[in-house]
Formats: sequence, C-alpha cells, structure tokens
Amino acid sequence: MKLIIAVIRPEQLSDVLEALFRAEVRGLTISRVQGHGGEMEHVENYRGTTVKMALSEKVRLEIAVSEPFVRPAIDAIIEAARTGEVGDGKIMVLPIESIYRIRTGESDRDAVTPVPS
Amino acid sequence: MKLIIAVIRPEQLSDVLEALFRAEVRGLTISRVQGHGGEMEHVENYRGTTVKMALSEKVRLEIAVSEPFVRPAIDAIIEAARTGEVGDGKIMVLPIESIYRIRTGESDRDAVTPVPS
Amino acid sequence: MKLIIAVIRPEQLSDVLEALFRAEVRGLTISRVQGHGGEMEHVENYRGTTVKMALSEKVRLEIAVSEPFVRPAIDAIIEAARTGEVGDGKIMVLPIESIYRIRTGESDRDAVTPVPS
Amino acid sequence: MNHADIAWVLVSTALVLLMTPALGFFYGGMVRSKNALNTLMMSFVSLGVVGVVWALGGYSLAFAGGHALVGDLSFVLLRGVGLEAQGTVPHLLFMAFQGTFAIITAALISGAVVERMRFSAYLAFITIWMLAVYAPVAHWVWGGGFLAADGALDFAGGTVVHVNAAAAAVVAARVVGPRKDYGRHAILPHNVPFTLLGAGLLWFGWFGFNAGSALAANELAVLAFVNTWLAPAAALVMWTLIDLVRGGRVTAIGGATAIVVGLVAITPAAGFVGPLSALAIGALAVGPCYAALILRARTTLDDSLDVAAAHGLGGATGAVLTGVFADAAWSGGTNGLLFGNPSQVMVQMYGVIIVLAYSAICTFVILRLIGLVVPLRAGGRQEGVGLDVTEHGEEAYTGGDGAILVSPDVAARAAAAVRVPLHEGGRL
Amino acid sequence: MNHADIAWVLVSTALVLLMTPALGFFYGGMVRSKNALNTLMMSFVSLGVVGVVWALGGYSLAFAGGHALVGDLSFVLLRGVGLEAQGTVPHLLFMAFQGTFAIITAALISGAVVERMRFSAYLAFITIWMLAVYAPVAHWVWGGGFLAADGALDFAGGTVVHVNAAAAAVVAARVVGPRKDYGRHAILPHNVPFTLLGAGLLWFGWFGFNAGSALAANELAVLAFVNTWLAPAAALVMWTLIDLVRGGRVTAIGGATAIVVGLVAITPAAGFVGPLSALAIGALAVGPCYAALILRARTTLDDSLDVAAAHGLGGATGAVLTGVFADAAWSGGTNGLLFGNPSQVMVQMYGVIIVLAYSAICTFVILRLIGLVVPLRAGGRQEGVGLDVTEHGEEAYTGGDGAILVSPDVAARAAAAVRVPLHEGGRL
Amino acid sequence: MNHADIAWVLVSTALVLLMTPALGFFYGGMVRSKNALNTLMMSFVSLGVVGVVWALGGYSLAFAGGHALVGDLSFVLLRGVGLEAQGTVPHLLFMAFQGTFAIITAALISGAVVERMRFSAYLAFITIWMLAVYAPVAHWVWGGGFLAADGALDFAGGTVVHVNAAAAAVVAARVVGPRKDYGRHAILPHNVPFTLLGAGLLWFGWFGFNAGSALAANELAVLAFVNTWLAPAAALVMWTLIDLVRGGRVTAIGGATAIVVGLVAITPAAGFVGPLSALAIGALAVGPCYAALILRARTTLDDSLDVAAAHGLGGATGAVLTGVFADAAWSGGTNGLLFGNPSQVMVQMYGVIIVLAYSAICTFVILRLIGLVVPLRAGGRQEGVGLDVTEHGEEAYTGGDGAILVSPDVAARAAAAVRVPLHEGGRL
Ligand SMILES: Nc1ncnc2c1ncn2[C@@H]1O[C@H](COP(=O)(O)OP(=O)(O)O)[C@@H](O)[C@H]1O
Ligand SMILES: Nc1ncnc2c1ncn2[C@@H]1O[C@H](COP(=O)(O)OP(=O)(O)O)[C@@H](O)[C@H]1O
Ligand SMILES: Nc1ncnc2c1ncn2[C@@H]1O[C@H](COP(=O)(O)OP(=O)(O)O)[C@@H](O)[C@H]1O
Repeated sequence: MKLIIAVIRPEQLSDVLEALFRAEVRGLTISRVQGHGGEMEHVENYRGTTVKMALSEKVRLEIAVSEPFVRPAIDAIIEAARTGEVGDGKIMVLPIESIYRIRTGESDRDAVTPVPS
Repeated sequence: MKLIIAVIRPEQLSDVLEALFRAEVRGLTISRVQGHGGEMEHVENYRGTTVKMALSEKVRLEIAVSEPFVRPAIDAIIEAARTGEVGDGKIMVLPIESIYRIRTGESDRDAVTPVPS
Repeated sequence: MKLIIAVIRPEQLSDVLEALFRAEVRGLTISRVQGHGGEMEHVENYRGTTVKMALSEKVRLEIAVSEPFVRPAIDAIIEAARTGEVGDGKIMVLPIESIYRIRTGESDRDAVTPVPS
Repeated sequence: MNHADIAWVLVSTALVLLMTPALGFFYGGMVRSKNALNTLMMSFVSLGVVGVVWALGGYSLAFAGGHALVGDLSFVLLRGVGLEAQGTVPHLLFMAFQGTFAIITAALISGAVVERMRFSAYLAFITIWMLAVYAPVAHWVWGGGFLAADGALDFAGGTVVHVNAAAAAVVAARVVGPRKDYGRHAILPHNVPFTLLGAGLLWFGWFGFNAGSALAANELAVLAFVNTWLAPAAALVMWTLIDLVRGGRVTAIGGATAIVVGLVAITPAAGFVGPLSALAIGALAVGPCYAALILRARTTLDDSLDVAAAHGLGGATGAVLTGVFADAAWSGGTNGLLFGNPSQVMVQMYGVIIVLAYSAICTFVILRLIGLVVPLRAGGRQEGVGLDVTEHGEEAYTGGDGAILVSPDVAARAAAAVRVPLHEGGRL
Repeated sequence: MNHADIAWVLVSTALVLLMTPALGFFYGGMVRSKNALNTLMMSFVSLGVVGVVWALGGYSLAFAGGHALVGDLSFVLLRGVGLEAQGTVPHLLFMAFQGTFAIITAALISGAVVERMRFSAYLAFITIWMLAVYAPVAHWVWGGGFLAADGALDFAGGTVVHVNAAAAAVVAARVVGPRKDYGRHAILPHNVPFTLLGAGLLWFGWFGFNAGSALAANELAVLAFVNTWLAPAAALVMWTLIDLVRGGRVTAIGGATAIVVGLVAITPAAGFVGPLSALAIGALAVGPCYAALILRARTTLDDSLDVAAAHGLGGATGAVLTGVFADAAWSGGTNGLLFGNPSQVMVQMYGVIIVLAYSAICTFVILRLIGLVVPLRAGGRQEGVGLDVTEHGEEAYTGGDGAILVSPDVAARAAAAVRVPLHEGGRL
Repeated sequence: MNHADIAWVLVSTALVLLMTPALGFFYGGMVRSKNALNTLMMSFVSLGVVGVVWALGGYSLAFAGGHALVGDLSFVLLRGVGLEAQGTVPHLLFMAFQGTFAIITAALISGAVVERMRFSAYLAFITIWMLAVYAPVAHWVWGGGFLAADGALDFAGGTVVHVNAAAAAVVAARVVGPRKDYGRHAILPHNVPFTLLGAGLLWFGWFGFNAGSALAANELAVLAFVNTWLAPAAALVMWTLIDLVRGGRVTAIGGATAIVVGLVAITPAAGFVGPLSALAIGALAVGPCYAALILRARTTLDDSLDVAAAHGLGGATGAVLTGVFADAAWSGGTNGLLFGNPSQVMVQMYGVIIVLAYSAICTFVILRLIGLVVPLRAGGRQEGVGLDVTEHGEEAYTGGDGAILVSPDVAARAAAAVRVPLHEGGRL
C-alpha cells in the first residue's frame, strides 16, 4: 500500500479526476492548498500597501492505492496535470503501514477495493 | 511513532473528537477536505448548466502518536465515525521518522507527550 | 528524500517562509488547518448557545526535501515559529519513496532541485 | 389626493418590501452554510407566493366589507381596487402597502423551521396560512373587525405581524420537530456579517413599516418614525449593557437581535407614544427577550432562529407596553395606564391572547393537513447533506472543485437519477 | 414646481443609482471568486465613467432638440440645464434621473464579457457606446425622436435599456469570444447569496426606475409602482412552479433570475397596463426566458451571465405584451390588442427590432475599432489566474497567507516588474 | 408645515441612518476576518449609544440656545422637542435627522483603531466624545455658534462630520498605538466585496445626508442631490485614470475609496456650488487623498482604515474648494474665490483649523482619561487571536468544526473560565 500525494493546478483538477477514474482509481481525497515553487510571484496593492504574493493556489490530492495501481495513477496524473509551464506541481509516494475502511473495519487491501455493486 | 491520517464525515467530527479525548489522544490537526469514493454523486443546476458533483465534504484528521496509542486511536475513530453507510471514510497509518515539538525543540516521544500541568 | 510536515501558528507564517527561503528551501505547500493540543480552549456564545472551541487556527506546511536539507529546514522552522508558549506546533519527518515533478516527469532528487534560471 | 402623501407611501411600500430580503439575510447568516440558500429562499419565495396570493384574494379577505371576523370577496382579483382615493392615497397603493406586510409575516415564520422543512411543504403552508390566518387577523385589527372595535391598539402590526407569526412559528417548530443535531451538536451561524446586514436593512425598511402606517407624510408619521429610531437604539444599549455585565463580551448576534427586538416592540406603539416612552419601550423589551433566548436554547423546542423569543415576546411586550405608555397628548387618541387609562393594558393583552390562540391552533391544523399529503420534513440524510443541495440543487458557495459538466442529453438522464436517495448503496 | 413630485423623483433617482451596485452583486455572485472584483468593478466603474460622460455630453445627445435621430449639442457641459421647472420638477433633476438609467444600461452589458475582457478595453467601450448607441436610442424613444413619433410605447425603458443592452451583450460575447473553460469545465457561481442580495436590491431600486418614470408622485406613479410589485411576484411563482415540475428543486439562482425577468418584462408596460395584466405579463415572460437560459448554455455563445436570455428576451417580451395589454382605462393613453388596438403589437415589435439592429451593428463596429488599438481580452494565463489579480492587482477574499509586505522603495520597482507576464520562465 | 418636505426629510433621515451599517461594511471588508465582527460592531453600536446620548442630551448641547460656544440644556431629555414646525418640518424630525449625523461621525473614528482597541474603552470614548466634541462643534456651525457667525460655509458637514472625525481618528490611532503586526506583516482586506457594498450603500445614503440637509424638497435639495451624484462620479473617473497611469491596474478598494472621497469632498459644498463645480471638486479632491493614502502607509501612524487620508483630507479639501467654487447664482447665497470673493477661502480654512485643533486636543484628553480607568487596547495575545473571539466571543464565519456544545449548567462555569487569559499555561 502506498500513499500518493499530488499537488496540481486547480484548473487541471477536472482533467486529473477524469484520468484517474479512467485508470480505475476510485478513491481519493482532495484539499485546497497554496504552494510556493518556481512560479513567478505577483504583486498586489491595497491602498498604500504593496504586497508580494509568494503563494499560488493549488489542489492537493491524496490517494491510497495498492501496489499495482501506483504506476498507473502516477502516469494518469502526470499526463493530465502537465501544462509544461513552471508550477505544474509534484507527486510524492509514501509508504503506508496499514489502512482501514471505517464503514466495515476491513483493513489493508480490502480497504481500498471497491465492493462490487 | 506513527502518523494516523483519517478521513471522516464532517457530521461525525464531534463524536470522533470526544472518542479520541477519551482514549487519551490529545494532539491532532484537522482540515476540511473533499473526498471521492463509493458515495453517490449528486447533480446540481445553475441556470442552464448541469453539473455532477463528484466530491463530498469530509474532514481529515492527522494524529501523530507513539506506538502504544496507535491501536486505541484507530479503534476510537472507527467506533465513533462509523455510520455503516458508504462514505464513512478511511484510516491510514504511516511511519514517522522523527517528530519535534516547536516550543521546546524536544523530539520524538517527548514531543507528543503532554507536559503535566 | 523526506517529507517534512510542520504545523505552526498562522501569525508566524511570514517569518517561517522567510527563514525557509533563507535556508534555500524553495518548494513547499501550505494549507489552513485547525489543531488541538495543549492550548486553552475558548468559549463562544451565540444567542442561547454556548460552545467550547476545542480547535485553534494553524497553518500546515508540507515540504519535500532531499537529505541534506532536512536538518536546515527543521532548524529554520523551529527558530522562526517558536514563541515559547503552548501551541507553537509540531514538525514531523516522514520517509518518501519517490517523488516526481509533473512538468517534466523527472523523478527523485531532480524533482526538487530548482532548474537554474 | 395628496402627492406628498403618495410619495411617502410609495417610498414606505418599497421599504417594507426590502425588509423581506433583509430578513432572509438576517436569518440566512445564522444557519449553517449548507442551508444558507434554503433559508434565504424561504424569505425570497414569500415575495412571490404571498404577493400573488394577496392580490388574488388575501387582500379581499382582510380588507373588504365590515364583518367582525373576516372580509368578504368583493376585492377578489383586485376588482374595485383602483386609483381612486382612500384617505389621501390611491386604493391600489394601500393594497400594495398592506401586501408587503403580509409577505414579511409569512417569511418570519420560516425562522422556526429552517434546515429541515421540505421546501414544497413550506410553499403550501404559507399559501394556506396567508388566507386562513393572516388575512382574518389583519381584518380583526385593521380591516374593521372586532379587535379594532374593542379598542385594541396596534399601530403597525405588533400583534398582527409579530405575535401572529411567532405563535405560528412555535407550533411549526413542534410539528415539524427539531433538527437532528439540535441539542447534540453545536449549530453555529455561518456568516454573522450577513445577519448584521439583515439587521441594518431591516431597521432601514422598518421606517416604512411604522412611519408608513400613518399613510400620510404628516406629524403622525414623524412621531412613528422617530420612535422607530429611538426604541431600537435603546434596546441596543440595554442589550450591550447586559452583555457587558454578564460576561464582558458584547456579541454581534446579540446586537443584531437587540435591534430587531427594539423594532418589534415599538411596532404596535409607534404612533401612540411619545419619544421618551419609545426609549423606555425599547429598553424594557430587552429583558424578557434576552431571558427567553437563553432559556429557549435549554428546551427541546427547536425554534431555530428564535422567532418566539424575538418576535413573539417582543411583540407581546410592545403591545402591552402600548397600553401602558399610550399618550393622547402625542397621538391625539387613546391614553394608556400611565396617563390614566389602566384598562387599556387589559385590552392589549386580550388582543395578544386572541391572536396567539387563533394563530397557534390554525397553524397546527394546517400543518397536519399538509402532512397528510406530503412529508413536512426532509429525510435525515438530506438534513445531513444540507437542504441547499437536496432541496434546491445548488450550493451557496462553490469552488467548482470536482464539478463535472454534464452534457445536455446526459443532463436529462442525470436529472432523473437525482431522485435516487443520496448515499444509497451501489458503486459508481 | 411641486415639492411632492420633487421629493419622489429625488428618491427615485437615488433608487435607480443603487441599482448599479445591486447589479454588481447580482452578477458578481455568479462568477468564480477569482473574478469577483472584476465583475463588481465593471458595474461600479460605470457609476463614474457613464455618469461623467452623461453630464458632459450624453444627456445633450439624448434629450436636446427635436430631431428624429439624435439630440443636438445645446446641453453639452450642462449648459442651460438648471433649476427651472421641466414638468413639475427641476430640469437638473430630470437630467440626473435619466443619467442613472444610462449608467445601469452600460453595466448590464458587462454580464456578457465578464471573466475575460480587459478592463481598459471595457472602459473605452462603455464610453463610446454611451455616446454612439445609448444616447441616440434614448432620443428616439424619450427625447422626441422617431420611435416616439411612431407611437411605440416604452414606459421606463424595456427597449431603450434592456433590449438595447442585450443586443450589445450578444455581439460583445461573440466578438470577445468565449471564456477558455466555457463548455469544457463547470463554471459555478461562487456566492449565490450575493446574487440574491443583488436581486433584492434591484427590485427595491426598480420601484424608482419604473414608478419614478412618471416623474411625479401621482396616480400614474402608483400604477407603475404596483405593477412593478406584482409582475416579479408572478414571475417568481411561475419560475418556482416550472422548477418544481421539472425536477422538484426550486433553485435560488432561478428565483433571483425570475425576479429580474419579471422586472424587465414590466418595465415597458408599467404605466400602461392594469395590475392584473401586470401579473399576466410577469408570468408570461418566464416561459421564453426559462427556455432561452437552458438552450443558450448548449450553444457556443458565452453570454456568460445571460444578458440576452434575461434582459433581451424579457425586454422584448415585455415590449410586445405592452402592445397586447395596454389599457387606456388605466393609463388614459393608448389601448393594446386586448382592448381593441391590434396594430400596437406591430408598432412595439418594430421598435424592438430597430433598436436591436442598431445596437448590435454599432456594438460590433465599436468593439472592432477598439480591438485595433488594444486587445479586447486578457491572455489565457491571465484568465487562468483570474482577472482580479491580473487586471486589478487584488483578490476579493484574502487570508493574507504568504503575503510579504514590500517596503515602499521596493514597491516602486515591483510595480514595474508586474507587467512581466505571470508564470513566464525563470526562477526566483 | 409641508407634507412634501416632511416626506423628503423622513426619507433622508432613514437614508443617513443606513449609512452607519454601510460604513460598517465599508470598514469591515478591509480588516482581517478575525476582526470582522469587531469592526462591524464599532459602527453598529454607535447606532445605539450615540442615538440614545443624542436624544438625552447631545441634541440640546448642539442646538439649544444661541450661545457662541455650546448649546444650553433646554432640550435635555427632549423637553420642548415636539411636533410643532421648525421651518417646514416638525422639530422632532429635525432632531432625529441631526442625530443620524452624530451617529455616523462617531462611527467614522473607529476606522483608526480597529483590530486592537478594547470594545468597552471604545464605548466609553464615543459616549464622551459625542457630548464633549461633536455637540459643541455642531453648535458652532449649525446651531448658531461662532463659526456660522463668521460666515464659514459647511452645507452638510464636511467640517463638522469629516474633519472633526478625522482629527479624532489621528489622535486615537497615536494614543492607542499601532497594531502589533503593522508595518511588519501584510494586513490585507478579508472581503473586498463587502467594502464595495458599503461604498454603494454609502453613496445611496449620502443623498439623504447632503440633499436632506436642505430640509425641504426644493430646488436647493435638487442642487445638493445632483452635486452628490456628480462629484463621486468625477472622483471615481479620476482615481481610475491615476490607477491606470501608475500601474495599469484599477483597484476595487481604490474605486470604493474614490467614491467616498468624492462624497466627502462635496459634502460641505453640495448646496453652494453648481454641477460643473461639483465635477471639478470631485476630481480635484482625488489628488491629495490618493497621495496621502500612499504616504501614510509608509509612516508609523497606523490610521488603519485611513480616516485621515479619506475623510480628513477629503473634508478639508472640500471645505476649501467650497470657498473657491461657491456660486451665488446657484445657491442664492455666498460667492467664492472664482466668483469674486477670495476671502471666503480663508474663512473656510479658518473653520477647518479650529475644528481640527479642538477635536484633536479633546480626543487626546478623553482617551488619556479613559486610559486611566480601563486599558485602551487589547493585549498582544488577544490581538493575535483576533478581537472577534476575545472581545465579542464570536467568530464571523464558523464551520462549526470542533465546537463542543456546552450544557447549560456547564455554560455558567465556562463563562467564568473565559476570563482566564487565552493560551496561558496549564494543560487541559
Ligand atoms: N519541495 C516541495 N515540497 C512540497 N511542495 C512542493 C515542493 N516543490 C514544489 N511544491 C509544490 O508544487 C508547486 C509547483 O512547484 P514548482 O517547483 O513551482 O513547479 P515545477 O515543478 O513546475 O518546477 C508549488 O506551488 C508547491 O505547491
Ligand atoms: N483510496 C483512497 N485514498 C484516499 N482517500 C480515500 C480513498 N478511498 C476513499 N477515500 C476517502 O474516504 C471517503 C469515503 O470513502 P468510500 O470509499 O466512499 O467509503 P467506504 O469506505 O464507506 O466505502 C472518500 O470520500 C474519500 O475522501
Ligand atoms: N499528536 C499530534 N498530532 C498532530 N498534530 C498535533 C499533535 N499534537 C499537537 N499537534 C498540533 O500542534 C498544535 C500545537 O500543539 P500543542 O501540543 O498545543 O503545543 P506544544 O507543542 O506547544 O505543547 C496543535 O494545535 C495541533 O495542530
């Protein structure tokens, strides 16, 4: 089991979700974050105050997958999230020791396998 | 030291917090996230535009605990967050290499042990 | 490669960012979270309803760094985020198995090394 | 016909109309964000439904003919309601001015049932309630009915509007039942500035409500106007002092509530009392309302936005205090207790009790009848998800995350699918 | 000179002025938060630009002299526009009242080009459009021009304001082009309560728009006022019913839209028809507008906030229905189809078509000319980031995270640097 | 007594009252969200406190008797303030109209001390300031005091309201001291749409402020009204042009500020100058205010919401320009510099300086005295957490996360516990 954390541009989210669903990755959690990387900073003015905005809006995805899905998920994200310009984001893969489905208490592989409907 | 990441329903948050406090788990960080899993999608309409909402509101908890608290914390969460319906969420356990308390600079076990008041 | 997760006070964010930039740490992702720890709870009143607020506003930083930067980053954060009062926050270090830069598909160390401009 | 009076009543009608959106924001700020649109719409839709019902028949039941209990049908479909003078303004304008009162009265009730009542049941309820409760009660007091004959004073609707709505609210809260989280989880206001915005606009509009009720730009209007300025000011000061004494913290929700309480309390008295009495009425009304707010939250009565505590008790206190402070030296009319006419207090109480009882009983019957046809409240899951999504198919604040555009033909099928209960079984 | 009429027209002018901020919120709630300020500012800036242009020259082109096509220059720089009576109110007040109409007409157009048009191009556009399109069209109908002579009825601007703006909007949406996400990603309203707030304030202000157009506090004003109350109420009820029938869910955006559609539709008719006809007009206008909203979203025409569907179709329907329902028994003027004068419908259509064609053609030419000088739309990256940051250098809602204070001297350099395209190459 | 004038002054009073909530939103949008309620409440509470103080004694000190320096006590507790005519409207109405001016003047000062001043100290301050500063100054100019006798022109309160409040604001900002983050961290507006909403409603209300000051629905009111329309329009255009020239980006906060600056500047001049002069005054006032805003931010003076730059400089510029542009041909009164009376400019400056000095000195003394009794500012930790939680016990926007319902009996104990300083030692 691995935890894939991806930080992407908000405007690519729809595409990424679609790509992941196509790759049979069905469970994920997202949040709105702000990132700093190589992106150009921008300047804003509020009356006499000038500020440099060091952070850009990003979306963070957190996806727990079993081994066979790691590569397909990463490929799907890179494919769909890439624009080729600085600021496209990063993907990290972390080890998971165990995982539980709250509804059933099942753990590990079973926890991320969709129940057949 | 382990990092427990739990994604739960927002309406269960109060119960989960209470259960954790009862299990002597006193430090945690939460954030509002949106999740996709087996939940039914719903449809919204804005004038002529129809959209399918693929994400549901969830709350994400992040809890660093030392080994003896891992099991009690997981049990507390599963107990309090379960409604038995699809969408109850997941719990992941990740390894932590080290942890620091910013206030004191203490590290590892000491960092998550409350100072006696 | 390590993932540093730090939870700090919002009012220290500017200082922490500055300290990190000075430590040559250039890539990071932040989000607004709420934390519970040793902080005093506070009470709010809304008409007849009295509530105890168990959570305080915090900012969470997520920083992927290669080994040589782990220590400097942690030191920078501890230095800049410390006020010495309860509630300063925690820093966790997690192992990363692999990391990718979405723009280029590069992985691991290359993914977090800024391209020379 | 007097152009100046027309100008003032035109303005007043517009001001009272604005009070219903204002109420929507006052209420809407106090609910959770997942029910913000539902709460706002409960007010806004009254602008449509009650407005139309009023023109088609409500006005006639309230103001046509001289029967003691209810109006006749002679003004149905606005027959005979034209531009000829009634007093110094056209009859048509009088009808519209009164219509805006009907609209906000219905909307007031919604505060007791937000976050759980089905929208369609609410629509049915306000339609029937308007004809069966509001119109007769307005007739009793203003349309030449028996309460007017008995000498009950109600300048701008403390009883007709506020007590009436509050009685309905309490019954509705009971019949519909409490929110499932009520008393178990904290339910906090999602946007207090909206509540303050609503309070500010309500005060602004209330000048039309009270001073417009003089139906002329004369000294009476001035008296009512100034009282409508002073009473909420006094209420706000009193509330602030109580907050300071109790905990040192002056709450914004409290301030907004104080303004409304002061406005409600002065409503029946506005044209009958002098300005110092207005200050007194505003200040005196705070005590019972403040206490009621705190006590209500400890009961099982989920009158969610405290219609009873703010409008009911405020209106009743104001009505009784009208009987205390009424001063013929200012109004040229009736005196109250302080000016040698103690019996007026009894008349006022009598009026309040009659309206309260009638409204409560009818509301109970109407809701039970509607409940036979359509469930009054949304299901538990719907309530969990929030009524904005389940009843209105929208969210108040969207980031657009995870929203997938549905192509037109797909949309049709999707719209059908929507009626499948949320979260119910099956995988995608 | 009549003080009562002055009082009413003063109030009406203030009310119409308020409609433009209200429109800003109606529109601003429907865009994404990254373009909220841009959308609001498109309305607010019209208060400045069009106000000044109107006083300097627009008023003269619209109302000076008696030519058929356009006014002369005799009132330029407000020469000869003083406090002497025109009708029963001072000339200067009439000029201001008309000015507030010009302001909102320009702002209406912005709904078709939000989230992508460059702000400077927009400023140039509304300045020229005001002089070249609005002023002549106002002259045709109200300034003694040929449409008035032909007998076209337009009480408060259904054609001059709404059809005119909508024609410009459609052309502008085409010339500027759709948003890059249009039709690909879901673009959702970021703050529906703001849209409802806008709708509520628009209704409030519209009483000044329609009933103020009587230019006196007389029976005509009352008629227009009550119709302005009833038509949107009927529209709201009708919309609610359609929503219920179609999917069981009554949308808030739909409710806000219904109010505006009802208001737009009654605008040309307000002083010409009776109150029952107002109910009918409000209800009838909903059908075409509702359908148009749904169909438009399936086309490639990114009339982003549906100026054409709500204002264009609403205004045209209202104009035609004025020809149907006009009733001399109420207005003392012209009869329509239902009262024995079928030809009025044709005259009304003729007016609509002329204005539509003129506005569309001129808008096309003006935008193309501006496009020669300055790009009409922001670049793709700017659009991605949002126009609030790129065009206005601000964000609507900031948490302050990651904002680094720039010391004054640094600020100067930074301001220069800002023009470097965002995200373009290079590391920090 | 004239019903038309009554109607207009009734409306104007309501409009001016609305300006204080509007100011709350104008200010409230510009602070951080953790202080949003505190800032809003500083305006709202003035509606209560100053309203009551005005009725009880302030009005008398300002308008009773004919002394040069201050009024007498003959109107205390509204004795002798009844419905008899004063001019063409009832005395009571005049009292209320003036009261709404007092309310907003006090609220204006809050812009200099938001996000740090203790609420209870603020309450004490505005109460005393009202009686000791506002009432006398109003007396000097409008109540028959020495400035009126000297011929200083101040139509609707450029000096009495704006210069007066701004002088107090600067002193208050100094005495209370800067926010702890001021100059170190970026402090950004949390909700710019609220600021625009405030600006829109302020403009709307200001028609009552300026044109209502004619106290009749006559030509003078029309002149003041139209000038109140044109000056902010010109200011908005000028500000937009400066923004475009400086950086190409037209800011929304700037637009909102421009509207207020134009309104402030025309306030003293509204009934004395012609419409073209109003355009000029609006445009000319922008220069100094724009520059002052930029320079102020580089100083250590944390006049947080720039009361001095917008209201002080705007008011002073307007007062002086009144001396330049006053035109007897329009007002029937005094001429200014441009019309052959250069000395008027000096009289205007004299008035500004006297008021400025008096207000500044008294404010200093009052604040120091209050500071002896209760600390003027919240502690550093309170400021970090935000005054909404610490001073008001509420949050503006809550999601309800982590809120644990306290049962009634527990609540009592909890309320006591709250006074323990936040974050102070000890574990749960
Ligand atoms: N070392 C890092 N740790 C965590 N997040 C990072 C890191 N580097 C970049 N990010 C995230 O990725 C986003 C884009 O990164 P950036 O380096 O600008 O782009 P690119 O990968 O195209 O060079 C940043 O805004 C930030 O959110
Ligand atoms: N593989 C996953 N990775 C990360 N988060 C997940 C994953 N699967 C589910 N989640 C989170 O858990 C929530 C509920 O999951 P779901 O699979 O619908 O429920 P259940 O566990 O009851 O079948 C989702 O909304 C999502 O936030
Ligand atoms: N065990 C934990 N797991 C995750 N987050 C924690 C944990 N303990 C504390 N935190 C985070 O750190 C913040 C401060 O922690 P706290 O224990 O109060 O401070 P201190 O480290 O100064 O004793 C909390 O608000 C919470 O967000």
